[in-house]
Amino acid sequence: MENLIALLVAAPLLGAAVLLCGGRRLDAVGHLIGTALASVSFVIGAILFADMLGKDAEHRAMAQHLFSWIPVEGFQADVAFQLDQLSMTFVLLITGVGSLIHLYSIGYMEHDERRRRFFGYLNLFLAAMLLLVLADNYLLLYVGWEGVGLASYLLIGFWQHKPSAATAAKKAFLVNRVGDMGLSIAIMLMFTTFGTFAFGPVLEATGETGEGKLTAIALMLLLAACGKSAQVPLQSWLGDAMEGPTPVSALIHAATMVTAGVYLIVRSADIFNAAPDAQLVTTVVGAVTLLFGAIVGCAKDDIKKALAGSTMSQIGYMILAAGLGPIGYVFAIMHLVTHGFFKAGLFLGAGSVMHGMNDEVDMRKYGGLRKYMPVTFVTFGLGYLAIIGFPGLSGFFSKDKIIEAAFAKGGTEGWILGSVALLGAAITAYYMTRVMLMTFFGEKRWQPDENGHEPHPHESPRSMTIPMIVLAFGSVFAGGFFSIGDRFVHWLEPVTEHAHGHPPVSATTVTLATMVVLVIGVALAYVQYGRRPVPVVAPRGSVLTRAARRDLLQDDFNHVVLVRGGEHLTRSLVYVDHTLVDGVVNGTAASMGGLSGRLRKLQNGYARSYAVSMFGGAAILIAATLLMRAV
Amino acid sequence: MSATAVHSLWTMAADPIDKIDAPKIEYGQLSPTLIVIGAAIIGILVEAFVPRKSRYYVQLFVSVVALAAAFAAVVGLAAGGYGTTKAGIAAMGAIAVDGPALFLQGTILLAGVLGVFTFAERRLDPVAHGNRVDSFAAQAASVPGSDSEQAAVKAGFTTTEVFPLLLFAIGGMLVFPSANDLLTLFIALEVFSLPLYLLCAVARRKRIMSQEAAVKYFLLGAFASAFTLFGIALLYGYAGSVSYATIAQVVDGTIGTVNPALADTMGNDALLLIGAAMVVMGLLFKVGAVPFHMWTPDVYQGAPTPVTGFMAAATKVAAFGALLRLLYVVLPGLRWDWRPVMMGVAVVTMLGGAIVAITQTDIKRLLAYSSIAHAGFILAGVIATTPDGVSSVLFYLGAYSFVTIGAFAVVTLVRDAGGEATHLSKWAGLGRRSPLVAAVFAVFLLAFAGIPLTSGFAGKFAVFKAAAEGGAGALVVVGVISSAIAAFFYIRVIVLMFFSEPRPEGPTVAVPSPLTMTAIGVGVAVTLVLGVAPQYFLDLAGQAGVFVR
Amino acid sequence: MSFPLLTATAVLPAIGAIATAAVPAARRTAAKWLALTVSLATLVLALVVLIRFDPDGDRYQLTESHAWIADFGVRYELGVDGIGVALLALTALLIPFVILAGWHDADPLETNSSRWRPTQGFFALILAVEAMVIISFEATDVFLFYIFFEAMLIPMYFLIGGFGDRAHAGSDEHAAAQRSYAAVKFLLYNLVGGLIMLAAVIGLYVVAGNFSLQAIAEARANGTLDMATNTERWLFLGFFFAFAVKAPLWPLHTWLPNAMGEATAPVAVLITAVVDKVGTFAMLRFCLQLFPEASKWATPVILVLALISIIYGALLAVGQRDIKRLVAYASISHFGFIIMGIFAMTSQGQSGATLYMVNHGISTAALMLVAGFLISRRGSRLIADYGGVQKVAPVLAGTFLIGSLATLSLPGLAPFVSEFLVLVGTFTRYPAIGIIATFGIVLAALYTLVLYQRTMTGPVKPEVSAMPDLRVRELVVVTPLIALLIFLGVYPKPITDIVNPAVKQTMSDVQKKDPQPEVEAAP
Amino acid sequence: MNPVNYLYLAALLFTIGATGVLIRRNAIVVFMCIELMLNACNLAFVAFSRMHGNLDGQIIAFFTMVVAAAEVVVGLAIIVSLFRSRHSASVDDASLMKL
Repeated sequence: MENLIALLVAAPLLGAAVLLCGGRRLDAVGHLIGTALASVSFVIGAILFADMLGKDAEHRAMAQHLFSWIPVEGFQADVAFQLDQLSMTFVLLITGVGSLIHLYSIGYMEHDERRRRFFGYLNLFLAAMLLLVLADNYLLLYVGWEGVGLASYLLIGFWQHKPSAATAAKKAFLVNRVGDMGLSIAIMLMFTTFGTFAFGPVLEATGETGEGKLTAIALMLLLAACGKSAQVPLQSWLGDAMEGPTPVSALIHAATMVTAGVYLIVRSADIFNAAPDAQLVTTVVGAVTLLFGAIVGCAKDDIKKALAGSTMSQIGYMILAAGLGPIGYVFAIMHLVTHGFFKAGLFLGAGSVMHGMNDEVDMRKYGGLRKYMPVTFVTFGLGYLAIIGFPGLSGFFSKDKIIEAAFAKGGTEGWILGSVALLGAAITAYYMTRVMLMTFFGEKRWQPDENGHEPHPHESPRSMTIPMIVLAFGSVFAGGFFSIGDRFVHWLEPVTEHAHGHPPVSATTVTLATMVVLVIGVALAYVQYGRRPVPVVAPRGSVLTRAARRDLLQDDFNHVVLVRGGEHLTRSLVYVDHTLVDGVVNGTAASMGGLSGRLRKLQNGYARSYAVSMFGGAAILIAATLLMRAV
Repeated sequence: MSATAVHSLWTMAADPIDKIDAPKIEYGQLSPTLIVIGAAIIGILVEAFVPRKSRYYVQLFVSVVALAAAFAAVVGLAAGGYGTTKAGIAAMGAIAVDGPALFLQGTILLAGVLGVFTFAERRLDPVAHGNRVDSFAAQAASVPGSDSEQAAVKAGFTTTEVFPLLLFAIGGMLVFPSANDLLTLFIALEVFSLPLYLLCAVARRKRIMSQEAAVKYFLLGAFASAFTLFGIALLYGYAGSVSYATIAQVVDGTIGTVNPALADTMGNDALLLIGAAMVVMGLLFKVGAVPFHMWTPDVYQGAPTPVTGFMAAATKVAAFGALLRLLYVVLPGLRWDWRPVMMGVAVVTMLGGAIVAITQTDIKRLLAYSSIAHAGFILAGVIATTPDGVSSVLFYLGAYSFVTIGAFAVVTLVRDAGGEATHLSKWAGLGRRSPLVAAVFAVFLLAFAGIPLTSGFAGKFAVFKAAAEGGAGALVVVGVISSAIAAFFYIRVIVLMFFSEPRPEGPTVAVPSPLTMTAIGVGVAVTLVLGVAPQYFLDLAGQAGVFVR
Repeated sequence: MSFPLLTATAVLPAIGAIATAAVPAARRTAAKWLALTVSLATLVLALVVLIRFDPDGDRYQLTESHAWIADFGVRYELGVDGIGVALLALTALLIPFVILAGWHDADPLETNSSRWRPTQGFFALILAVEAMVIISFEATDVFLFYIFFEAMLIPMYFLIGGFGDRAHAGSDEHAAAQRSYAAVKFLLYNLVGGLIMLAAVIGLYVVAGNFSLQAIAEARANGTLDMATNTERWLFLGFFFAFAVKAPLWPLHTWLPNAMGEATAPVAVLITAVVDKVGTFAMLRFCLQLFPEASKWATPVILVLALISIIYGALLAVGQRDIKRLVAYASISHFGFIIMGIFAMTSQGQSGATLYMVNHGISTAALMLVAGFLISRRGSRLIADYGGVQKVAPVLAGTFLIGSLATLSLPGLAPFVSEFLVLVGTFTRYPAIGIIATFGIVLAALYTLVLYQRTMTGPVKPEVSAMPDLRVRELVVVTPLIALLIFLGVYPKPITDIVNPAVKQTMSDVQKKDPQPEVEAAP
Repeated sequence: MNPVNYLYLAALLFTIGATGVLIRRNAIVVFMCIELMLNACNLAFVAFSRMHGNLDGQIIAFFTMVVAAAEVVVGLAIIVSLFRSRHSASVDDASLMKL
């Protein structure tokens, strides 16, 4: 059984290799190969899952050691896999949602002449992501970590002819690199502290070193997580990442890759548990981001950007939960999975809408689409209900638990975090309702585009709707399925030990509160967008709105501080290099030449002056000789 | 004849003398010099009696044979163990036949042979009135451009006197490094200087410059030799003898002075120091050390290039030989006085030569300054005052002389309407026009610059190593710095030849006769051999590194 | 007396160089093929060396020793340790690609001049450089090393100055001037370095009396030869200066951008991927072995300089407008990593540095050669003149991207392994420096991706709209390099196995131990 | 009379000669000054020879004269040919080559 683990990664990797090196002759079948291999790895995942269920909880973890990667004196890095319940969860999520989105893309990318390449990149992403969650040491995880970064770079910038896409891709990679820096420093710290960076030994040895070291490691890991999971302050790339094709946004920037940060934290649970300060920082980051994302989500008219904001905010929830320690880990992962379903569904829905609307993304130019694309409407609607936490649907279970856990943190922090989480829930309800209303309700607001093409909204092809339907099922039932009898908790407990949090108020109170804020949010949105027609041109709006439209100005901040400053720095350095460092050398050469020119004048051609120099020389020689004797 | 004998003869002339003890001459040990001088005299007779047409060939033949024979003699002496196992003081103490002497004589002779070849080159200039011409005036006596010169050219005259002159010069040079008393030193100095003065003056092209060079060289040379002579006088006054051995002993104080009554002059160190300084100055003039170097660029530029090449090579060898012997045999007791001074000279010579060369625009002047810089490097070896120092200098001189002759031989090939095109700008793009010549010249330049795998590097390494071991580390640093500076202008020439576009009106490269080809070929061969496998020659120089006293 | 394998590896290209130069003017193509064949044969020999080399055997293997210049205490001594063998293989591996990539770079523009034979010269010079580089990797005699360390400047000089990049802004005269400026700058920088080293070499002789690396190193180790502290430091500085110029280390780096900018892409690869490695290699082999104490004494300063190189080089790369100069500054940054790894004095650092030399050679070769193909198509080195190439020449763009990713040392590609090892190795002893150096990886991403974005993506510029994709010859050049990058990224063990013992030796030379982890974790 | 005075005289003559070389323009005169220097040397030789009571110095003096004569021959030849080709015997006019 263990030996199958490598195949999980190998299948999509093979796909990527074949598709990317295959050349044009594969154009016809490329998408099929890609989808096939993705599903192969899903099947393998399923087999392994079945096998795992066959064993009892304590002995479910499997490992596979492939080969020794970097053997250097005192430094051992292996290519080895570890498949425990946590990894298993991710494997199923990644391969499952991944396969669905492959399927979806067949239709979505039908008219793109570079479809083969697109599937190649998707397979590459799957391989990297699986490597990330299957690695048994941090360095190998790092490989997957940057691998998904690469895939995301390639896919965001897939329509490279659009400068905006290329820029967004570059931005995503760079911001992620900052996070990666954190990860590599964390690994170096582990190496100096523990002499290894394999999960097992490190996590076992956490007890044997000072809290300071562990806090440092944890914070570096958090930095990495922020980069990958678009958490404040490294969140800026996610919005722009929507330049990529919508399936990409669904798979990478909603369901899987962006949740890698959560995985990293949960995987390093022991380290965080031993570093409470770091945990506090984590919860703060999560809380801030969940508000930040939500606020941004409220202001965006671009449907994908709005969803991106929501993604940010939902991951904020997960990070918050992960920061809460044992009482939160499981729910972080659970929300991660449910979110994987409904957010992917929402994105696919958005994609389907754009597909019908000539790739129009401005929700102000939608309206009343429920008549034109019923399937999309229904699936999207279910996803919507799930995310706002409508009772009984997935989001309800997972998010509610996180809010509880937040309160359960206890003390003022508990209250603050809890209320933030509640507030977030309210805003979520608000902006998702807004999206729903602007897109599917009201009457049509679209006009012919500049070259007179009136969009003819229509339902998407089967290959696109089926995945949406499947995901909709997930969004509806997953949460319930997990929570009934705490299935999910028991499933994960062996990996991330679980503690029952005890909120200061009873769980039911929390749930009720959640319901209340939920209603408020929905009502507000309805008042604003349901009752009166939505203006086609966005009103100027309040300061907050305008700031939110610009991602709360932090892009402008980056631009001013980092970009401008960096440009000035490099320019001045180029100048310095040319004038100073080079100038010194050229200067010496020049001065040497000048000296030569002057000395040369002595050679004036007059024999008598030569005689003078000889005479003087003789005098000096004699004088010097006598002097030598004198001293 | 010994001085005292004469003295007695002079005081008591009354009673008759029954016998004069004739001086004893070791002809065998003197044979190299004698052969060359003899050949020179024969050369003069040839000028007198052989018909003009055939003089050139006879002279060439005589010179080459004589030099070859002399070289054979040197080899024979060396094989006979002179210089290694036994060393002779010949001609009543006037001539030392020891390792350095033989090594340098050998070098000078080889340089002389190549010099003769370049002298005899007649293919470079276009044929004038149906007879081939060499680089020397048809009739040096006639005013340039005058009718008489035209006539001489038409008549196909050539200055074949250059060969005997050259032989005389070589003869003097052979004696110079082996002179074992100051008088011989002075005579040898004059014997090789005077012919060179004349040779400078007899260029076929640009004779005005040639004559100017001759005048400058002559006046300054005579000026310098006057200083030398006065220095000799003072040393004589100090020691009461001009023989190296005696002076050395007086300096060491191993023998007291002859006449205590004259203590104020006898053994008076002022005399010694001033005298020594003046003699050394004369030698430094010949090697072209700063500040006695100023004749070098002008003379090198003005003199006929073959003469320049020979002069640059052989004069340095001879002069450094004499300098070595003077400092190592006569004045070792004075080491602590002259060493610092010479260090100063070496430093200014290395730096001065290198720096001024940077802005030169004439290839011959450029090489002149480079030769000055090299004089500085060699001085570094001289200062080492160790047997290693001697042998390193010998090696350096050997290597350097071949590079120099080769380089100047190449210069003779690059010509335009006005004769040799010595201005650097005309060398632009030579590498495109005739890669081979340019490549050869590049090899020589790299050797000058001391790039590894050329003789220049081996030599430089040898002298610097000797200097460092001799405790003159500072010199090595300065030497390294000035080599860096020097590299700059050698590189400049290479850039010019290879990387700049050839001018349309650029010079042509004449195809020389086998004579010059041999000169250049030998130059290249020696440069590379001494660069890659110098061991044999180092051994040679090493064995030759001991002076007889 | 067994077959002198190491000599053969150097002699073969040398003979090849002479033969190539001798090919008559009309037979240009013959010369090319001859050169290529010779370089491949050399590669075979190098592989034989690689196979014959036993990682667990003596320190120096396949040794040869003959008397040479007794007066200078110089012997002709060859021998390879793990580090040398790795770099020997790298050199022999890269040269065929360089030759193949430069196939048409030296075709004479005007064919009228019959005696000027640039093509023959070009390939002959490349082989000459190969010979000299190889022997300097093999030399275990300081003097022997020095000679070729210096001599290789001459052919390089002609390669840079004589066969400049034809893609240049401005007139021919301007280009020629730029070119010879670059060539002269290259030569003078290195010559000055070499001459200062010469002084040190002489000093070493005065102190040690011979030049045999092993003899001196042993004598140093067992204390029979003890240098006064100051002497050792001065000698060390003399050596290090020369190597730092060659490497190049900030602030002695300014010759590299000029040289790489003006030279043709293959020659630029020759400079940065092959010749410069001699400098870093020599730091490992000579500085550390001959002057361990002085090396430790100088470490802090050198590490700071290396750190400056890393950041400074990367920042300047960001600021470049010229593709090749950008790569040059990137290389400066990478050399900073190598030097940092060497002087961190940890096994990881030094193994990483050695590995880095190899990987950097391959990755730079890949990136630079593809860049060269790009430039040769458009005839411009300015980034601004490109755009949207990805659309018209996807394969070219793809290879270029992989090259860029290797340069930013993406995990999974070879450079990552070495860079991470260097960082870890430094971090374990100097955490602050390690952390600052880590910023380098962000900057690396910045300059490579900006380069890729500006040249390859965006709307297609009219000038590039007709640009042909990679030709077969060019694919033959690039594909193996990329394959190698991926293979060594996934499975670097073959090299580390060879390198580790040698590094262990060096560590014992400088009597340094790796810092131990504070917790002995359960393996 | 103290023979040392002869040395002083010799030194004086030498200096006069040297000065002449430095300040006079006419090549012939310059050359005569050099001869003067040589003769100063002769005087010194003779004086020393007398002091030492050996004849080497005086013999050397004869050699010097011969050398001087030879120099005259060569020197005048060169100077005259220069004069004929540029109608001036001034050493300062002969300054084509410089720098």
